[in-house]
Amino acid sequence: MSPGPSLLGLYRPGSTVVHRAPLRLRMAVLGLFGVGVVVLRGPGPAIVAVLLAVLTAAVARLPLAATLRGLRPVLLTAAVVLAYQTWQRGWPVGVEVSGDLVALVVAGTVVTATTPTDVLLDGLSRAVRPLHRFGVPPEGFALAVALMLRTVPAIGDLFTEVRDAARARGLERSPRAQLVPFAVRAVGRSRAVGEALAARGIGD
Amino acid sequence: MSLASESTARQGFRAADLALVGSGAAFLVVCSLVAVPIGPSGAPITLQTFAVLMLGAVLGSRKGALAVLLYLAVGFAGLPVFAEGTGGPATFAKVTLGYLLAFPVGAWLTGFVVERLGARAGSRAGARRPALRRTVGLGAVVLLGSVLGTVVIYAVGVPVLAARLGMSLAEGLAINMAFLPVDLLKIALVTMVAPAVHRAFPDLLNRPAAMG
Amino acid sequence: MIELHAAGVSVPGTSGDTGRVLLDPVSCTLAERRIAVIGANGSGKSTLARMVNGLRPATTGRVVTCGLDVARHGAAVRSRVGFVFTDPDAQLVMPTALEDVALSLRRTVQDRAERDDRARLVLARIGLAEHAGTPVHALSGGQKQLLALAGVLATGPEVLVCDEPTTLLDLRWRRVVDGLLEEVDAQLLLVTHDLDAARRADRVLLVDEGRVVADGDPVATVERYVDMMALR
Amino acid sequence: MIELHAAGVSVPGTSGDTGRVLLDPVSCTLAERRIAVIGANGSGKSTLARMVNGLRPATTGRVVTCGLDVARHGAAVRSRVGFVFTDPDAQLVMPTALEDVALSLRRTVQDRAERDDRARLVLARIGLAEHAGTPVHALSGGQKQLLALAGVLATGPEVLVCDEPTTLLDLRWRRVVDGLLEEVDAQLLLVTHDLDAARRADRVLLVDEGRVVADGDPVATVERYVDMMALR
Ligand SMILES: Nc1ncnc2c1ncn2[C@@H]1O[C@H](COP(=O)(O)OP(=O)(O)OP(=O)(O)O)[C@@H](O)[C@H]1O
Ligand SMILES: Nc1ncnc2c1ncn2[C@@H]1O[C@H](COP(=O)(O)OP(=O)(O)OP(=O)(O)O)[C@@H](O)[C@H]1O
Ligand SMILES: O=C(O)CCCC[C@@H]1SC[C@@H]2NC(=O)N[C@@H]21
Ligand SMILES: [Mg+2]
Ligand SMILES: [Mg+2]
Repeated sequence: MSPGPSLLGLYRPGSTVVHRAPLRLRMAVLGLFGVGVVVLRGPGPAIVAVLLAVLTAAVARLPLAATLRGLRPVLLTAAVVLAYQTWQRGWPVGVEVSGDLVALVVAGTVVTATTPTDVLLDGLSRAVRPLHRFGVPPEGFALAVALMLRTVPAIGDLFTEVRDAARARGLERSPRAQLVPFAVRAVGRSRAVGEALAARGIGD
Repeated sequence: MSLASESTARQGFRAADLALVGSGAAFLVVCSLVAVPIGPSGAPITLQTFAVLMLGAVLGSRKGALAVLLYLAVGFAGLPVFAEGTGGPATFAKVTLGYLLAFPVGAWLTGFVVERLGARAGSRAGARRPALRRTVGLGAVVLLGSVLGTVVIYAVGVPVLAARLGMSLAEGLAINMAFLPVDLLKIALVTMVAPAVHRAFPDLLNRPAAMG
Repeated sequence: MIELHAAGVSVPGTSGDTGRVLLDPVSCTLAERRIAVIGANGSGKSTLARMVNGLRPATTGRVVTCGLDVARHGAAVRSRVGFVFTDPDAQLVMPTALEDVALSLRRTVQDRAERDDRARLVLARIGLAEHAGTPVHALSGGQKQLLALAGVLATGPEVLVCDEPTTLLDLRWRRVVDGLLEEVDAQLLLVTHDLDAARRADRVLLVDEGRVVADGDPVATVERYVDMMALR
Repeated sequence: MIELHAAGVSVPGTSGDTGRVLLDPVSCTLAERRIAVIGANGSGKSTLARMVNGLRPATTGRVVTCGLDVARHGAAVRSRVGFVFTDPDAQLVMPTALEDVALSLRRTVQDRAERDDRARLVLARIGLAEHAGTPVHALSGGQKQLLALAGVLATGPEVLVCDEPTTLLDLRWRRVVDGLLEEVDAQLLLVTHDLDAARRADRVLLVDEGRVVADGDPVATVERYVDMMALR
């Protein structure tokens, strides 16, 4: 398994108004929008919400094709919910539920796509720093995130290795012979990493 | 042993915890990549709960929950680590939000059960028993823990799913039924694997709480 | 007996790049009892070794091991071919030493108690008797490597492929393992950086940049390798 | 400077068994620039090496490294003692090569940009300049070991402990790493199975079955080891 582009994040660089708005403002608007969508009932507000969200996406210049690709599962769900609810409870409910779903996801996607992941992670890092008092080491969060990113491909390799080893011993399809050594090695590797961190004076 | 040397040991554990938590989160990421959409309810079958229960059962309540929280943090921050390559604030709008938010609780509860009952099953009563019997004892505890963990995940996940889809709880439960066979299989796998890990690393849960 | 018929391995290119040839097609019949494979890091030795039992399927040509087409009868081939990896951690499947050896015996010895006894014997032979119940991860690197080898030998393979099995061993255990490999009642394909071991083989393949560049007399081939590396 | 005052390691017995002595108490002062530790598999070499920086705390006696009591000032000791493991994979903790070196510099260089520049210099010195942004995962074994060493050297350690740093490498990379270790500006404690490397040291410790059985002149000690192993 390769680290691949899939872990590069969902950020779409740009310099639109939306991109330039402070992160706090974007998050606050998203929160209010979420509350509004839930509180205001009926198909009318739902449709308005969808339009607002799509408009913002357009202002932020999200690439249409890529965005639609990312939204495909949600759109599919929304379509089925629309059909199911229209059949069960009538079209107003169908439109409201599916409209709310789409509006929220599109709005969320706008914030996601206009905020670099590392900005959010840095923000989080700062936010958890006061936890120092409870024993979470300062910079521990950032380090844990880096460690996680480093370990994702290693876990893929580990799994391939273990599977190969099981097959080489003629244990072709034994979940036990594959999962047990995988888990044991994953823990063993983490321990070695922990030792190496300690040896490098990190986390002390 | 002197106080001083204990403090050294504890500092070693900090790095060790960090490594376990970071790797645990990575494991959950990899398990999230495996997603099979079933029906269009918007909730796919994934290996996430397998990872969540494993993390609790293997790392214990505290580290298990921390690993899951780390995963949620990077996911909400924008890395596409949730099911079907999603992530970022948009996740708050997912119909599966409830399951996600319940994951750390599920890991914690599973770990809590294993820690509380596992020590007894694994060492005291089992000190003179053969390894196999000891494993069976621990297996039962892991089974209990992962069933409870799964129940917690459902308890939060299903109502949120139903609410998001504008459905009744009964309808939500009906959708969730589709996951049951696979989720039972995952519980069985955790029950098989976690005790073996503890046999390989007998001190995994007995370690004193670190970072604190 | 291992037959390679224009067998090679390449990886398909992902979006953008054009893929890579890991091993150029090679044809030969390996019938000697002890065959060594040498070459620099990344030259393709492990790829060749893995092709023999189908762990890394040949993408062109055909591989026939123990008379069976590897592509078609992979599982059957792997049950006759023992494979020892460099990294013993990869291959030790069970939590404790005894259990790991016992697992290998599962096919041949049905009775559980007898299996454990046999496993204990195997452990004793490699000097790990007292470590029967030791968690595998607590063993030293060399001890793990011995255990991995023992687990494979316990299955009584027809062909034994070893991918650098002595890297972690000290003088004495290296000798023990060399001795074990010498006596073993199987055809041996040994990937190694240990040039003395290679010289003792009956035939040596030299791999470089994904090609088998020399094949034949051990002493001459090893010398060629040493000269080649000196120039780099 | 490493001082061992009757320092030893044993593991407590778990339910049933009585525990084990991994390393008998040993007393000595290691002041030479290059010290090698040799011995059979499982003899206790790694245990000794880890005791020096407190990774494996001594359970009896006292270890004083760089003038600091390891039991009391573990963190301070580890910030002055570099440690290189056999398997570089677990030792590289950041996603890319540059970040990994930069992580080592965190203590000494506050400014982020300057830290990156310094890390780039370090990479250039070991010939990995072009790999600054390469995911660690994609580096070869030899490159990983170099990077691990670079990350440790970047902190300017007073003492460098290496536990079989070249065991997993081929001839070429072994030479590169050996060369780097030769030049290193720190006291070196090298655990190795490479007897040539041991002979080049200033002092050699021979460990056997958890005891330091010989200590002194490199050539004589290595010879003793070879004789000892021949008898087994
Ligand atoms: N899936 C893959 N995709 C691309 N390249 C690969 C893949 N697997 C292996 N390689 C490359 O193929 C080459 C040959 O690898 P191989 O493991 O056979 O080398 P080796 O001779 O065994 O080296 P070593 O002595 O280090 O074990 C290497 O350059 C390796 O990086
Ligand atoms: N936690 C443990 N419990 C029981 N035995 C242990 C533990 N850790 C290590 N040992 C044993 O201690 C002995 C010394 O191990 P050590 O790793 O120091 O050996 P080594 O000399 O480095 O060997 P190698 O050359 O194979 O790396 C070994 O027999 C090992 O099995
Ligand atoms: O969006 C996400 O990442 C969360 C998906 C949650 C899927 C739930 S977890 C319990 C149940 N079992 C499955 O296999 N899938 C669902
Ligand atoms: Mg190889
Ligand atoms: Mg060692």
